[in-house]
Amino acid sequence: MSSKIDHSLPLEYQTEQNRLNILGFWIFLGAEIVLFATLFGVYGVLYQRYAGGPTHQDIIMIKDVLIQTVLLLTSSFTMGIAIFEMRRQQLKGLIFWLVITLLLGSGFLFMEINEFIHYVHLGATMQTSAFLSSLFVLLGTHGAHVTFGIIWAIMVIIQLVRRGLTPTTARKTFIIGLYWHFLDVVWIFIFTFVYLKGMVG
Amino acid sequence: MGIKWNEFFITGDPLILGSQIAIVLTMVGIVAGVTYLKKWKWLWSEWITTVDHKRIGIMYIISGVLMFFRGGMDGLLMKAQTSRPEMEFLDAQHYNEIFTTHGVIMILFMAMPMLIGIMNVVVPLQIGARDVAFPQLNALSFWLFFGGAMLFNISFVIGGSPDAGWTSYFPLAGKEFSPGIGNNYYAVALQIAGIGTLLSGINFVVTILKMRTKGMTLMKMPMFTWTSFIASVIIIAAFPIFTVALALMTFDRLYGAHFFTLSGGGLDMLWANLFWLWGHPEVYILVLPAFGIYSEIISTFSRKTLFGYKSMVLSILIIAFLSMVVWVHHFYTMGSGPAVNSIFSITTMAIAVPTGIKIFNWLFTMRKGRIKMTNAMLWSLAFVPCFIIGGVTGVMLGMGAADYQYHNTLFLVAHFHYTIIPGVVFAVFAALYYWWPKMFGFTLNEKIGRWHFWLFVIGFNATFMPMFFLGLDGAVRRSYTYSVESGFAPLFLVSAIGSVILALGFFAFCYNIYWSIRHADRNITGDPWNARTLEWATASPVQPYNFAKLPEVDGLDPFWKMKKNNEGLTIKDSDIEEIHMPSNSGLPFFMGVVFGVAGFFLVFEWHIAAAIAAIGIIAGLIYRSFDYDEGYHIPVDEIKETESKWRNVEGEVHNYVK
Amino acid sequence: MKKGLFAFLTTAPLLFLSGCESKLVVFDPQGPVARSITDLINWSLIWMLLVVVVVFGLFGYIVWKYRERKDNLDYEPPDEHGSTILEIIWTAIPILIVVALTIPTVKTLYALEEVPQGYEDKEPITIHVTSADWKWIFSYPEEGIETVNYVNIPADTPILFKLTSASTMQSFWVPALGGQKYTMGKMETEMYLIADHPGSYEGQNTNFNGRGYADMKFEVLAQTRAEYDKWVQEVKETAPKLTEEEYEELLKPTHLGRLTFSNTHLDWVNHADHNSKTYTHPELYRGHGYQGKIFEEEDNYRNKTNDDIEKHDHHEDTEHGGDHSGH
Amino acid sequence: MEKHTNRFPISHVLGFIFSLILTFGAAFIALKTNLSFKVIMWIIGTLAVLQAGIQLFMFMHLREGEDGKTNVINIIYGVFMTVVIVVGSIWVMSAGHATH
Ligand code: HEA
Ligand code: HEA
Ligand code: CUA
Ligand SMILES: [Cu+2]
Repeated sequence: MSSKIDHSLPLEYQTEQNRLNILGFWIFLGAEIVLFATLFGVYGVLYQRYAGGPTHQDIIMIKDVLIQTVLLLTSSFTMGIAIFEMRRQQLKGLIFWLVITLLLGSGFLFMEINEFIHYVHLGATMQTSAFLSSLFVLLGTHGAHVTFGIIWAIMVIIQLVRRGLTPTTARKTFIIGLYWHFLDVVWIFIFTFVYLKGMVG
Repeated sequence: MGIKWNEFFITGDPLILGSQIAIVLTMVGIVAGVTYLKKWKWLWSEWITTVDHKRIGIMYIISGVLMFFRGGMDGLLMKAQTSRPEMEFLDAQHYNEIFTTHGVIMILFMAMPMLIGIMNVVVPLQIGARDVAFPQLNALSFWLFFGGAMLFNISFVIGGSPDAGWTSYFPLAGKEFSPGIGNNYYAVALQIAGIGTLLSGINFVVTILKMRTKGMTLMKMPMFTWTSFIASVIIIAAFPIFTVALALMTFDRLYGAHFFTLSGGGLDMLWANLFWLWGHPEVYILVLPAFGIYSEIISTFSRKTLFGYKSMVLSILIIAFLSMVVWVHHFYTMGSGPAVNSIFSITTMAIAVPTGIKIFNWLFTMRKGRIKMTNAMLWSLAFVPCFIIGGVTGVMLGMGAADYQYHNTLFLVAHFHYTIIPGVVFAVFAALYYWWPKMFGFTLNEKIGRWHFWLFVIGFNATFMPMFFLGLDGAVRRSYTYSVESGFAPLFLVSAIGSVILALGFFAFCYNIYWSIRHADRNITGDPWNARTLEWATASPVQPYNFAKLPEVDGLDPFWKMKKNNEGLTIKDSDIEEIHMPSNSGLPFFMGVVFGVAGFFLVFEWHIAAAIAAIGIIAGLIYRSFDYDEGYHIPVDEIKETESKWRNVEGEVHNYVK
Repeated sequence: MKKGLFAFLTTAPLLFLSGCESKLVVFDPQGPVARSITDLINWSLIWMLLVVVVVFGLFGYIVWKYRERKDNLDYEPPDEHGSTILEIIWTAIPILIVVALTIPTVKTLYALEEVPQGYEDKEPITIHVTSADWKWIFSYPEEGIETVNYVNIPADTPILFKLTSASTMQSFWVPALGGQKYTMGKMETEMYLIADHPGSYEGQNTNFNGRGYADMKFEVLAQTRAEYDKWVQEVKETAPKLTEEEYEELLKPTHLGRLTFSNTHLDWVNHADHNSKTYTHPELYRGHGYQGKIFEEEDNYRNKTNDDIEKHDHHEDTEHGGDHSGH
Repeated sequence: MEKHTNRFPISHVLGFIFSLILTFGAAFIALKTNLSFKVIMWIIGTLAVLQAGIQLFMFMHLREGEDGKTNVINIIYGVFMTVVIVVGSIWVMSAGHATH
């Protein structure tokens, strides 16, 4: 609980509490990995149980998915740039790239919601079959994480504007950065094992 | 929403009416008592908003004891019902509700909080830290657990209890076969408590990794810290699975999804799979900290350092690894084929090896020692033979083909009471006798403790030993009755009598607490047992900042060495510096309440109300994000005063063990 | 006092095992399947008793010898950290014991999936077992008869039980004849049982499934071949026919006595079939307390005609590709 | 650890380019080739793992800071759990049941 500051480190690592929080967040991501692994496991068990309802090929819009993927990938990249700017002590650059990230993230979210609406119009709902239950919950959990990330990032931006770059705000920014990249990692696997596999199989 | 009040409150049953009245009276009594004593403010500022790990630990333990009453009462009711063949004390529905809540409450709301409570009190002290890594998060964990526990407990009187077993297998637990909301309580309340547990796990991993005092490398950590660490790691690896499983259960039950249902392509086996992917590691989450407790106590009262420290550490690592890959042994009979069953038989039996290493190391810690029979030590001694019976019957269950005959019989019930009660309940008792002075500044009475010990141990064996034989004779679990012709009656009666003795033992424990609060000697040092680890190097009860000056360590049993070499026991005024402390916060309590309320609405399937309540959760998170409270500092003078108070006591001080 | 307790703990199991005049059912197998499991259990008991005796002995000795007494209060225990040799010993021996247990376990596991040894050339009889709340339905497809809550089998003949469920997950167990296996809706598990001699054996559900669970029992009556054939013949001639409506009534959550029919429900539904209709009655399970919403299931038997079922078959191959084939 | 003064975020840009290549590569292999299902899944599965690695090392700086080692162990453990849960569940749920 000491508030000693070590100036040789990047801002977000300077205080003891910051280092604790960052490690804690990594551990939390470990738990998130297990959480998503379980959802993937459930999907892996149920993905052929269509119960007479629509199949992958009936509902997936692969073009839209590709666009979604590019949006999220790019947002992960711009988030990286934002943290890079933070390390250079560039508050303006940091905020600029954060906002870009959020825009891209919102674009992703918008398309995902559209995708869901499209599914429901095709008669593919969470209640239709085990396959669709597992699909909606896997995608939905990821989408909920993105939504949460967006709200959270807005909070961080407000604090950056109000307080500037301090060890505390830097830590918060750094952690949301980790979170955002993590969501991209999860998406890569959704893209591969849900969409691409669904189109092939 | 059109509430039907006659459905809302369970009515028409004297048993439930009785407990409803009891609950209302208790609540009125508590409120009246606190008001009369003008303790509201004290309660709020000293306990409800506290972020002090020791107080949070104590609150966990108190909740655990309360839940032990509830769970134990359930156990006694079941034993009463099966004491004679064709009893009509409880009907099937009641029996089902009672073993379900018994299992859930004992494991998740009794054993878990007891152990997490003890971890909270002890671990930061053992590693020479001022608190855990995230004190506010720690409070949040507690209040989430508490909110979940309360939500689960009201099910008995409001809305209906879950009744599908603590395992709540589908399709039985689905809406097709359990249309009442009882099982919603299971899904939602456990979810809330589970999130709290997960956060605790993260907190302890970071605490133990980063906040050890100078010189305490990983391989110099006390064994209880090690086992708490590994248990936390397992929590992080296993609880997210439970989170998902419960969420999917909620989707099935509340929104008509098809994960585990009979219709729509759902797969009931998947629930069993997910449940045990979490459920098996869960039993090792329980038993590992208990192993740590025994290690500390056996070493202290044998006056020897722990035998084979390195192999102890290695064996818990192996147990942790294996605990993740044995879950299928709970459903060998599901027909996954001989290949699957063979692999999981092997991994299951393999756990006997590291556990055996631990047992032998304990035995050899005692060898050549001077074994002091305190109550804490007696519990640790009784653990060894009782747990071995549980363990070897576990290995018998682990043999897939043989399990076809044991599965779902009372043999299995006997096995797990023989592992859980010696493995967890004995450990909790041992820990309470051992660390009680650390928490409260006085020891529990040893004489009354003897009554507690003998009654409980004898009662325990008498209750559960007959069940092995009942099981081998074909008596199944979860059956509320049996016929006269079955021939089960004599053994069931022995078992029922045993449970009464068990209850008397527990009663002796409660009396001991009462007696000791009133009469025990308050003039004790920080080190009543002549112990070995750092928590004894500071005052009893521990001052808020734990250590005026953080100790330095260069080996195992650091406090023992300090005493031997007579160094580091006193403190110079010049060493004392200001200490930074985190501020109290009401937010964790608020979050617990909001989660509880939102959960309640969700249980009753009032989705809009639940969504509105959930806004409170978001609000709490946002508030936290903008909270820049930096804590406060305890000034040097205050520390000096506190320190001299316990270091230079006037008059004689008493040690239990010299 | 403590010594007495430990003596009790160690000897009680032996006493119970040997002293009882009526043998515990698991130790009194009435067929080759149950016998192979009992052999395995006995084998494991030997080793477990060895472990128990050795460790209890060691424990008693150490605790007794090194307890604190009035006369050893000045004894300071040595500073001892461990012993590599000892630790290797108590790692190695349990490993060996575990290996000794593993080998017969695996062998038995594989053996239990096949027709028991020595009976390979005897034509097995297939009986479909359908568990429902709270009753057991036995269908003899070859004979075209069906019984409820009892099953007659010829002794000394392998019986292939094909297990499925019309409702919850249940477990089929005849302890005198063999181990148990789950019955699950829309899938099928299998089990061979053989009775050595004619006789009556109790069977029951062991997997909890609600209010009626405790009474979900059935009788297995093993008969001589001649008796059995006669019984089949009699049933065929005298028993009534089961209609679909009666059958639906039968599947509701009730306790029934014994019933006998001269046809089988397999004629219109096999619950083991992945695409079979669902037969659930949520409204009949309402108990006390606040009632939640229940969902209309599209594939419930009340909603669907047979054409709908046919539609399912389009997906037959996609649904059951890979290792999940043959549903 | 990165220096504070880096002018150009070279590792980020490279990482981004790589991940775009990997994504479109996987999409191309899955959608435009006629390889067998198994081969495709192996290839795109590998590409996904590679890409996750890129995110972890080039964007998230997994090994940075005093707890780099802990982070690596943490992630390896997460991967182990993933394998146990996903492969384990699928195996256990589909093996045996020979006749269901
Ligand atoms: C704290 C809790 C706890 C602990 C520690 C254990 C420990 C073990 N358990 Fe137990 N178990 C439960 C709690 C626990 N269990 C519960 C709650 C259930 C039932 C849940 C339900 O269905 O409701 C259960 C069910 C259960 C089953 C499922 C049975 C069934 O449903 O049919 C199995 C099967 O393999 C099993 C096996 C084991 C094994 C092999 C161990 C091993 O870890 C034991 C290892 C210890 C020893 C073996 C003794 C010491 C060792 C030596 C002295 C060395 C020499 C020994 C040998 C070589 C054998 N347990
Ligand atoms: C930590 C876990 C734990 C603990 C400690 C216990 C403790 C006890 N359990 Fe257990 N039990 C489980 C976990 C546990 N149980 C689980 C998981 C199940 C499976 C549930 C399921 O099937 O879903 C189970 C199932 C279970 C059954 C099987 C039901 C069945 O299948 O038919 C039975 C039956 O006897 C039973 C009995 C008991 C008893 C008598 C105790 C005793 O040890 C309790 C002792 C405590 C007390 C006695 C305290 C009470 C004291 C008072 C109320 C004070 C008043 C008393 C006086 C003044 C004298 N339990
Ligand atoms: Cu089991 Cu399909
Ligand atoms: Cu287990």
